[in-house]
Amino acid sequence: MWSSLGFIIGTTLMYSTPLIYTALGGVISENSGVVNIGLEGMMTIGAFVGAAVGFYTGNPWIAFLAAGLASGFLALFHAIAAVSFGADQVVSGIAINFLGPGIALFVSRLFFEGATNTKPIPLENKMPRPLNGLFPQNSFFDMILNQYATVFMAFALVAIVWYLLYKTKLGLRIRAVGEHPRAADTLGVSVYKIRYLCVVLSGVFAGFGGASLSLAVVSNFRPTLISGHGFIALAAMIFGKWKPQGAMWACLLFGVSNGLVVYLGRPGAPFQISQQLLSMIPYVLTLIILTGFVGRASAPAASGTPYEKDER
Amino acid sequence: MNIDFSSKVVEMKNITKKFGDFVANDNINLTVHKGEVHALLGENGAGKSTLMNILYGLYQPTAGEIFINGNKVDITDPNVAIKKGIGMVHQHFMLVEPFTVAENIILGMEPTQGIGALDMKKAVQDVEEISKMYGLHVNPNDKIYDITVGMQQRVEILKALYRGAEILILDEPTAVLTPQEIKELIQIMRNLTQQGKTIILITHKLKEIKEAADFCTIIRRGKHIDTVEVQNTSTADLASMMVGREVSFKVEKEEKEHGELVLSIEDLVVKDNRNIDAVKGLSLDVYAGEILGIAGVDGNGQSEFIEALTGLRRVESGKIKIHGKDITNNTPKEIIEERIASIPEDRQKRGLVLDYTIAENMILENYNKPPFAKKGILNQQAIKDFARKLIEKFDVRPDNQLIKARSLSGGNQQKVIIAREVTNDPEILIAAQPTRGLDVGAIEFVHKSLVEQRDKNKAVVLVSLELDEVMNVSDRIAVIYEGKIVGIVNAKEADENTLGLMMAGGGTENEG
Amino acid sequence: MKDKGLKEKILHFILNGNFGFTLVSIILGLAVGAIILQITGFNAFEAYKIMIQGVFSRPNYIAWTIVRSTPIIITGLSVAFAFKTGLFNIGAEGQFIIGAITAAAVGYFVKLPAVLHIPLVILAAITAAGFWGAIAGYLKAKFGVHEVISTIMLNWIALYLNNYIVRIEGFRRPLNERSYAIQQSASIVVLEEWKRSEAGRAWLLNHEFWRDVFRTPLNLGIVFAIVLAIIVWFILNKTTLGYELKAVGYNKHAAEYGGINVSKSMLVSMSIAGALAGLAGALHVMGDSKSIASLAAMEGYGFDGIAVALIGGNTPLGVLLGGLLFGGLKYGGSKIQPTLGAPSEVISIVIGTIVFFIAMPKLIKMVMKLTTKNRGAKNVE
Amino acid sequence: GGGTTEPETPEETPEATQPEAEETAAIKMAMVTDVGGVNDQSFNQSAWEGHQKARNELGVEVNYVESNQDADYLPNLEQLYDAGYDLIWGIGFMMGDVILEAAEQNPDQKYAIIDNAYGDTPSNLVGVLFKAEEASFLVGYIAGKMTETGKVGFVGGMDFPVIHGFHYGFMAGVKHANPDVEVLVQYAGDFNDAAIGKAIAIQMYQSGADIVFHAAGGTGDGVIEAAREQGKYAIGVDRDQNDLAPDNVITSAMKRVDNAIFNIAEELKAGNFPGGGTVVYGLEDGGVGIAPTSDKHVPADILEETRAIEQQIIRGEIFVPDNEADYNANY
Ligand SMILES: Nc1ncnc2c1ncn2[C@@H]1O[C@H](COP(=O)(O)OP(=O)(O)OP(=O)(O)O)[C@@H](O)[C@H]1O
Ligand SMILES: Nc1ncnc2c1ncn2[C@@H]1O[C@H](COP(=O)(O)OP(=O)(O)OP(=O)(O)O)[C@@H](O)[C@H]1O
Ligand SMILES: [Mg+2]
Ligand SMILES: [Mg+2]
Repeated sequence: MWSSLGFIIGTTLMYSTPLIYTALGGVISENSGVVNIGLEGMMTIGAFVGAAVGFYTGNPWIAFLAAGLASGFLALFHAIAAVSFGADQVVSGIAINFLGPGIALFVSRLFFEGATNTKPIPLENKMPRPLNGLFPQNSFFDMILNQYATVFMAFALVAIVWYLLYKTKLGLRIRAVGEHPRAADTLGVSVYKIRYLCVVLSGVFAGFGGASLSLAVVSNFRPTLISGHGFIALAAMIFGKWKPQGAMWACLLFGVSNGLVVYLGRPGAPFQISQQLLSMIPYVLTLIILTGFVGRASAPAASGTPYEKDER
Repeated sequence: MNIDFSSKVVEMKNITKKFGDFVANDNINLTVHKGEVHALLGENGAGKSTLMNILYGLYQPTAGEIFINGNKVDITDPNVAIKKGIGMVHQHFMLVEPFTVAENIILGMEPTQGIGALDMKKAVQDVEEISKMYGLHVNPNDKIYDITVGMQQRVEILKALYRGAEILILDEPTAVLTPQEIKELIQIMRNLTQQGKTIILITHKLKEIKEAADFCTIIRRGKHIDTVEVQNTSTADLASMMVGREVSFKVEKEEKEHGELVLSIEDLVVKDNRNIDAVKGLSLDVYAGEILGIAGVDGNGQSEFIEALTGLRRVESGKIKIHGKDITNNTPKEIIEERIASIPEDRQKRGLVLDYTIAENMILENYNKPPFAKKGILNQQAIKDFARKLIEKFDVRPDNQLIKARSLSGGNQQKVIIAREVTNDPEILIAAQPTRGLDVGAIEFVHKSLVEQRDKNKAVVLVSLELDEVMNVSDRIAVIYEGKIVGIVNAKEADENTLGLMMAGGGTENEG
Repeated sequence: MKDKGLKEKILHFILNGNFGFTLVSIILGLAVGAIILQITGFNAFEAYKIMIQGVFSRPNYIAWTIVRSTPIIITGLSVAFAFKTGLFNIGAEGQFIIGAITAAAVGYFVKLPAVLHIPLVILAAITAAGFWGAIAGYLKAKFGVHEVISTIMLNWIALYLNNYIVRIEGFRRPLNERSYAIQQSASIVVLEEWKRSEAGRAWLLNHEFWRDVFRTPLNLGIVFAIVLAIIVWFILNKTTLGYELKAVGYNKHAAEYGGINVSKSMLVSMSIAGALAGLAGALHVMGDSKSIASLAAMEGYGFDGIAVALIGGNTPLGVLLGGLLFGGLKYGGSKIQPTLGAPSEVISIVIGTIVFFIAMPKLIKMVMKLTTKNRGAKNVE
Repeated sequence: GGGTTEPETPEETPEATQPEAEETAAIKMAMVTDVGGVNDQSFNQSAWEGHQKARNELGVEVNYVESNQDADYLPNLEQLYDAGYDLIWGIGFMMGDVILEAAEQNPDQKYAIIDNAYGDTPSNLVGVLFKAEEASFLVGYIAGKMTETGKVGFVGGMDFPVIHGFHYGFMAGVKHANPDVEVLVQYAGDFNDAAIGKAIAIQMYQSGADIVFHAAGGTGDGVIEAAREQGKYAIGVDRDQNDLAPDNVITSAMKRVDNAIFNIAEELKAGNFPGGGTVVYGLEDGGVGIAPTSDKHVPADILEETRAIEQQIIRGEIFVPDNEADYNANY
């Protein structure tokens, strides 16, 4: 009983972590009024750079940061398009989704002898597990708490983003820019600066999300490592009503249903369900919960609309 | 008066502003002295907002110079304007709806502690302090979407004062206010000038200029016409300077007996967006051949009432009957079929599909009926012809049925809606705030259209926050207060004071 | 003088129309691809030559390009249709899968003459996929569920459903991860039986051009795609249905006020979008793959359709051309690897760049103004 | 990716030398990958290594085209046909249909396919099968002998017949080693979800398994990761996966696609293309086997026994099942 619970919680945490980072990226970008469909592409770059830098430097922290920077750099292009050139944000995001994987694989071939898979990082060079060895292996607490640093940091980041958005001057401005950019502008708040900052940050977070897969869940990158995670994170962000804590809960829901898939499909489970049907659980569950969702979610009012001063 | 003629706080010299080839401001001069209320008067699109946006740094002038307190300044963006002591309350409010009053006021100049943490406690204190100082009472913790438009305007003014504004620009501040609120606003302006502030007031309403302003600069088609001392100028003179011709203020209409009962509403209960009863047992009868005006302060259930009437909002209980036929909770389509037409209060949200052409908007309710469509296929020619006819008849400008409604001015957008609704030959016409934001010329047109319908023996319901309008146009006046009709009077017998009292909840319950 | 006026007119059209922006975006995208290839040590000129030859130099290459473009043209139409009506259909991927499953099943289990079988397969596929799309429409109309989330979820459900159905005994080919092939009567491959027959082979042996063409599974899909583009254009611009759907897309409040049933419109719109994407899947099965396989990952027909819709400016004609461009890039692009050893991922980068520039007409306008100004200055000198 | 050097390949052919000498009439051979791509660290990569070996040792001109979608297979095959190769390879059973079609259309072109067999094979086509179950049996035997907890695990990618060979071969091997050992089996339903692979493996380790074998592609990365984290053992698949976790991957059930391709290239060169039938590679001809790095972790005595068993299988003394029915009937 306890071990089942521990397993499900542990798996939930593992599964949710990359999604949480990425969804937070979505939260911060959309709160400033820029839709970010490009999370998937940004995550892919992050996952690749994390694994590649991790392999070459042997330092997970440098790798993690590099992943964030690389993704942030890709996001910069989204920002240039969406903020400076009044681009259709959905279109530019879709472009990022082609560019991200394209660039990642292309560069991978240059650095890994033509391969699109990176070489694995030794265990000791992966993200550390701060609580490793504190509890007996596979005891309840070990299953829950013996997680990679990325997991703890993800939850810390939820708190940080929440604090940033709702308790700081910058957060107030971000939300104002997302709701009513012209109002912010008339009060001397620079809409462009804030949006640039938020979009680039969203890339950084999505990069962390990707790297938390390639540096912690596994220890290498392959082209299929990010297969839809960015879109799931996007959905989680909407599901979480554009709020950091809401997005976190949505990601956890997704993680727990994946944990259930594994748990229900375990050998010796009391009933045997087809693996294909089991795999649908997370998606079906999300849909069902969404329908029972009281109060419709509403995006920041200016989300998706480019802001243009009357003259430029 | 508190005017200090020796100090020119604002001098705009030879300001020209072009948008592409279009000259919105053409060599305009404006001088404002300390402590005065200076009105800017002009038709829709005359260039008033543009001039003030230049002063506030939102636009850069194509040519011309600006002096503040005698010093030449280059106002590159609002930050500079704010530093120079200029504050602006925009025509369309610049408030972040989900934010609180205090958050809106401090935005951009937030009190903080430590590294960038908001000090909301101090913010609330500051807001309370200045609100007391200027007699502008607000509750700092209310969310913007929960407070009335009048309250929102106070927040806008407080925003400027919080930034230490000495010169306050108010762009059409009264367009959305109730008579009471307008009075309060004028009082506030007096207080402010007494404290040495200077106010530039943009408005179309001559009465207000007479009441509140010391000087008035008139702009027509981007050109400076004249600057006059208000005391020595009559309303009629102001009006003719503004439009360049004589205008009549009286609504011309003949005495007329109303016909049979058309619309009857019994004990209507309707909830608002927050699921609270907004209309609470409203009963009302409307007859053919009359204009029934509904007067009331904003937020007393008018919007919900109209939406329920037009099928856009669910009726919780009560009945709506047309010619005795129950149409409660019918779909909008069914209600349109019953020949109820309406001019919605928010023309851009409800009235028009802004990205459709004028022609496409003209058939919004009839797109699937002949001659516009047959068996599901649109007849473009018929649509075009129809639109062209209406454009001509209602003088929509520009007269091109293929341009998007988005690119029309507000007045012309309103004309498109009126043309469409009136042409449907309705039994009942519901007009909600039909003249909001329009200039006198356009208002004249709208009023004439309403009276025309009445004369064709239609029932017209006019909902307006402007008491003057209701009193001028209606045959009977019903006063709405807290979701109920609290009194009905004949327009001829109505006087502003009693109506104002009823609108504030002090009315008698007797039927007129 | 007259001549100049015409020239200016054409220039005006190119400079101000969407067409011009798209063209410039494509050129810029290809330029970025060239730069990347050149920097990483490949001959960009050679690479593009191979790509162009790989698409145009032989009749069967052209036929292949058409075959490969067909599904994404139609998913592109699906996405564009939804866009026009204010909905973002990320779900074309899943709807494609549902259409393919249905076509494979009805194509295999039902035995009818072709004249009945083909319409039946199509009808079944668009019904099923239309229903799949309608789920998202229903959830949005009834519960306010954002269609972006619901369609993402439905994509995955469709994928696993596909894998479930492929494995059903009697449908799955023994020892394989594919379903049985559809009956010949459900195939839309042009002259399929004839070209395999003795007579056909003999004839083709002497007609090199046609032999080349018929080596490909050239099928009627492209005809469907063109007809569908016309239908979509017609619905959107000429019918009351299109009027309703677009009105809801532009401004649902006004549409509601005008008596249009907004919920129904969303449902209808998503159903049509779903049916279109499903038809793409069905035609793909009937004309190319003939069966469905277990899917290890999303195949990308729906996602590519989004890019195609965007390249095509969400107009039916644009989508048609955009789909051919996209199909050509992918098909031609796959040839640079074997010949040059250049990574074919460069194609993703080119496509991404094109879409990226398409998102920014403002930038393109600036670039074009700059270049035309320079040219003008030169002319003066 | 695994290097192209293969020093300990069992069947170094003596006459494979001096590629320069044959330059005049170089044979050309190319392959179409399945959607995994040429560097999938699995059988596509192994296939390409076979090509490279043929180039280095036989002077064969080689090339490849990658597929991104199911629908790419046929045009890719055509592309190689147009370029004029002597032999075109399709890597993976998903290409079964299209390669047959191509072979029928182009009777003069030689084709070969990995992992697929036909009832009636055209004379210009050869199917190449691997007795993955034999290698799986061996690693199963090793697992059965080495487990200390009496529990081992198997993680499958998707529930496919091809994977069943690994699955039941492994189970049979385990039982052969020790009938009391329990085998936990779970399929991931996915070849790309490393997280789910990891979760499944963790669950197996938590419920007492100490060795887990996977046949799950990218999902298997997660299995090996779980072994690393938990300090348990994993068994790799297709190629020697010890490089992914040197301390934890004790052995791998290798499918020597490279050897098979090299062999067929040799025969082609010699003019003995085995068209019109199916060639099955098993332990006997080095087509499958256990990883050369097995001696790092597997005790010498167990490895010795494994070799003996290998011989028994080759001699047909041990029956190795590749599906559920055969397994149930024999174990
Ligand atoms: N951003 C803009 N770009 C181009 N033209 C504009 C823009 N804004 C307004 N216009 C043009 O200016 C005209 C007047 O617009 P505006 O919104 O100022 O109307 P208005 O004068 O306020 O009218 P009303 O009082 O009736 O609302 C319109 O015909 C419109 O074509
Ligand atoms: N951003 C803009 N781009 C192009 N034209 C503009 C723009 N803003 C205003 N105009 C033009 O300038 C004219 C003056 O507009 P402005 O908003 O100053 O009028 P206004 O006097 O404030 O009218 P109203 O009384 O309706 O508010 C408009 O008629 C419009 O044609
Ligand atoms: Mg206006
Ligand atoms: Mg104005």
